[in-house]
Amino acid sequence: MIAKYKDLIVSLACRLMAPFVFLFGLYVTMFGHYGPGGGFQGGTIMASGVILMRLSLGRQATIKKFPLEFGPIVGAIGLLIYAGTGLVSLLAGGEYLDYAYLPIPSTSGTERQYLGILFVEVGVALGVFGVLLSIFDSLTKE
Amino acid sequence: MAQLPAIIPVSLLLSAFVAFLVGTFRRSLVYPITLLGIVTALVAAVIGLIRVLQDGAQHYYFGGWPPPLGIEYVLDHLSGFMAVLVMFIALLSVIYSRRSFLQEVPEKIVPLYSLISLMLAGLTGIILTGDLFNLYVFLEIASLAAYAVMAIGNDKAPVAVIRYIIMGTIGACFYLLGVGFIYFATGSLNMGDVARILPSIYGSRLIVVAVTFIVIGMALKMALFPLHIWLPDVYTYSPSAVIALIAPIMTKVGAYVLIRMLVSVFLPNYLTSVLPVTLIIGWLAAVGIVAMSVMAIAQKDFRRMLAYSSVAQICYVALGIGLANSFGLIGALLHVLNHAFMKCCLFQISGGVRYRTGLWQIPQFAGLGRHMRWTMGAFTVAAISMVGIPPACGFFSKWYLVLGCIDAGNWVFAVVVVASSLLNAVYFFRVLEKVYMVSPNNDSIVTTASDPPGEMLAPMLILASGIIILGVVNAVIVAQILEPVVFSAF
Amino acid sequence: MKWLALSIMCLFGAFLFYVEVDMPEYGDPEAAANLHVSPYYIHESFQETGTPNIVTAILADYRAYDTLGETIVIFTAGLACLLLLGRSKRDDSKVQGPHR
Amino acid sequence: MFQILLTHYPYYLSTVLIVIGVWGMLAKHNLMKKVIGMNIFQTAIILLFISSSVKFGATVPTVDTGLGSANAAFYVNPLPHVLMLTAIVVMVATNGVAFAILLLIYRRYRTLDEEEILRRMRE
Repeated sequence: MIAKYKDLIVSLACRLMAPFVFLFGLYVTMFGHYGPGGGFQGGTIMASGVILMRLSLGRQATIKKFPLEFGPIVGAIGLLIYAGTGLVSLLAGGEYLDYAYLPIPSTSGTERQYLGILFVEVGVALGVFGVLLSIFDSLTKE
Repeated sequence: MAQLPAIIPVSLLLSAFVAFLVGTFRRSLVYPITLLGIVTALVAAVIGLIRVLQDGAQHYYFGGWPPPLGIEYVLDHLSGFMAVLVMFIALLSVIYSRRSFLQEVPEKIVPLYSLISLMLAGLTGIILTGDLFNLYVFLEIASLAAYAVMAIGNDKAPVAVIRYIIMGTIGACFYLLGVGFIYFATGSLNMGDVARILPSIYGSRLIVVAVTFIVIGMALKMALFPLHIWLPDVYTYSPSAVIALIAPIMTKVGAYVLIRMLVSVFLPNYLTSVLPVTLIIGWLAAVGIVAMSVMAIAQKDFRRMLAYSSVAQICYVALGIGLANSFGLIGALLHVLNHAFMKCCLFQISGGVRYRTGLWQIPQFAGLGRHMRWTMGAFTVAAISMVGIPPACGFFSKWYLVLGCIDAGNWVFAVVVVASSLLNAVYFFRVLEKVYMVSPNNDSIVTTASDPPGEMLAPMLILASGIIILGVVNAVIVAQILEPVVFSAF
Repeated sequence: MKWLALSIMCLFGAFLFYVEVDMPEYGDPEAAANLHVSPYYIHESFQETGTPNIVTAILADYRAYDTLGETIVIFTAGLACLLLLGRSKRDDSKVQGPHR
Repeated sequence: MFQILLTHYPYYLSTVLIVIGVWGMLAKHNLMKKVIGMNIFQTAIILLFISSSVKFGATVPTVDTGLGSANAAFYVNPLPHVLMLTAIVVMVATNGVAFAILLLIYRRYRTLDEEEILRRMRE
């Protein structure tokens, strides 16, 4: 069990930093189309934000906002988004993961590819975020 | 219908996620969802194999990108055969496993069944893929899930599994290095594309190192003789239902990758004449068959005896690969099929005995034949097949292996195959003698034992009758499925 | 034992050094790996997917199935940790007994 | 000989790391050190792949409006980067499982020394 770190500066600094770490993770996820970044990197940074809070504020304080069951379920949902994107294009008549067949109204082929990549990256980000959190929780559980 | 190759792994993946999400709230639904995924995959694999038999190989391009760009799935005679085999064994093992898991680890069945689905998805991914790097990714999925489900056995299981992780990771990384060197030399990752480019650059040392690394990596994964040291401990200490699922198919998939490399990436005459890879594999396997059969005779623990026998049997497959002629390859593939049935049946029987009596040691099995009639009947059939007595299927794969040895003019291998049957007879008839001839002590737990519940007994009996049926129809299997594979190679 | 492992490793390293002589030169744009498939991605990926980052385009579109596998690998690891370290009520001495 | 060292040194450096990693996995007795060796091995493979993607004078593989996408020599080879992103994730996942099993072992045996654990298993 991780206890609260008894130092005002540490807990205050971590409390202040955590939302920005989270925001940066979201930015990295979304910026993957235009520069270094993407789902895996963004998901890792988001998970590190929560882990920072867990380490500095103690488990008890953060367990209300991010319960222990939260991690694996978010991870499974992220994976379902990924696999579901593929399944939708399969049901729409294309091959598995062929984004050109995604049924999104008023878009051209290239835009559908672009959006498909975005869905997939969001799925990866959620999956990695949830699973890394759940691995951390499992490893630190007594 | 054109989507069939993708449906096989994807239905298993979806059933894993859905089973986990639903199972978090309603635990009782996990098992039906897992079973549904496996049945869907099995039906898809069977239809796929029938289509292959009618129209030839099917190619599936993920995302609609043609092969050197994207990832390709190839459903041909070899992969269709393996996919049907893996899914059929998986279905029977999962049906068998429910009672056993409820007894051993009732509170963990949600992640357990999700991991089993993921492992099967990984295995079918390995079997169907036509892309070298994609194979590595699915190899890791299957291995990681297998490590986890094996480690929930008794106190000793985690220690056995961490050694498996070390060896398995070296194997997977060696495979990755081999793929890397192929990529540096050719610039492509697709198996068909690589096979087209390779003949022009066979002089390069990079191909030598690629072949070496891939063969060593897969030898680690399939537990070929000197690299088998992780296997007996893992098979002894892990839960019996898990081993009944993993032992028949996990090492066979390693052998499948080796055959796939031989048939569709490197040309067989490169591996036989330029680099003597197949000859080395053959000699290691010949030594392994004898050594591991002797080790099996020395064991008192029933599961440990089966584990050593597994290593010996995988060496038969490796011997067939090492012969590198058409009879040898037919023998190897037929032995993959036969051994999967026999080993699955035997491990289920060991689990069934343990479920009713809690016994592992062979000397304590005295008199079981009178009290667990059906279980021991299935054991007799499987033992006869392991020894290689004609109506059972084990005879026919050895027959093809001996034909291959004669074809290659290698009499040592032929003697090894025949002599090892005698060794098999020694260690199985020893158990049969204890079971049928010796009467139990009066205070033994055996006197009150009975056959396991129908859910566990039915898979054993299906497998035991399957052993006989396979023996009868093996000519059809060889002519329809295996000969096209072999003709494409040689 | 340790010296045996060390000498095997030295042989292994020497073998790798020997074969890596045939590797293309470091930083050579004409190396085989840079010529077969990868120019297609560089030329066409922006037109075909609308994504300037070529790595993302390959990762999530051309080789999207690999990335699905990658995500499943990490999900598998998460499930494995849950399975191995999750709450366990059983006492090991009890499990070994018979059941009827 | 010296010429080859000059043109191939990144490959040789990662080879040295590979050998160190495999040696750690095979020869060390502490299980944690074996996992560390596993990490070194996998990282060395990643370095080998990445160093194969380098082209002198090329930039990051993001299409730049100034450079255009006509000349492949302007961008480094993107494919090894993609493969290694996947391999990194696999490495993280393997580490997670290995740590979980190490924790299980430590809780039961209170040590991570392989010889010691094997000795106690035999008892």
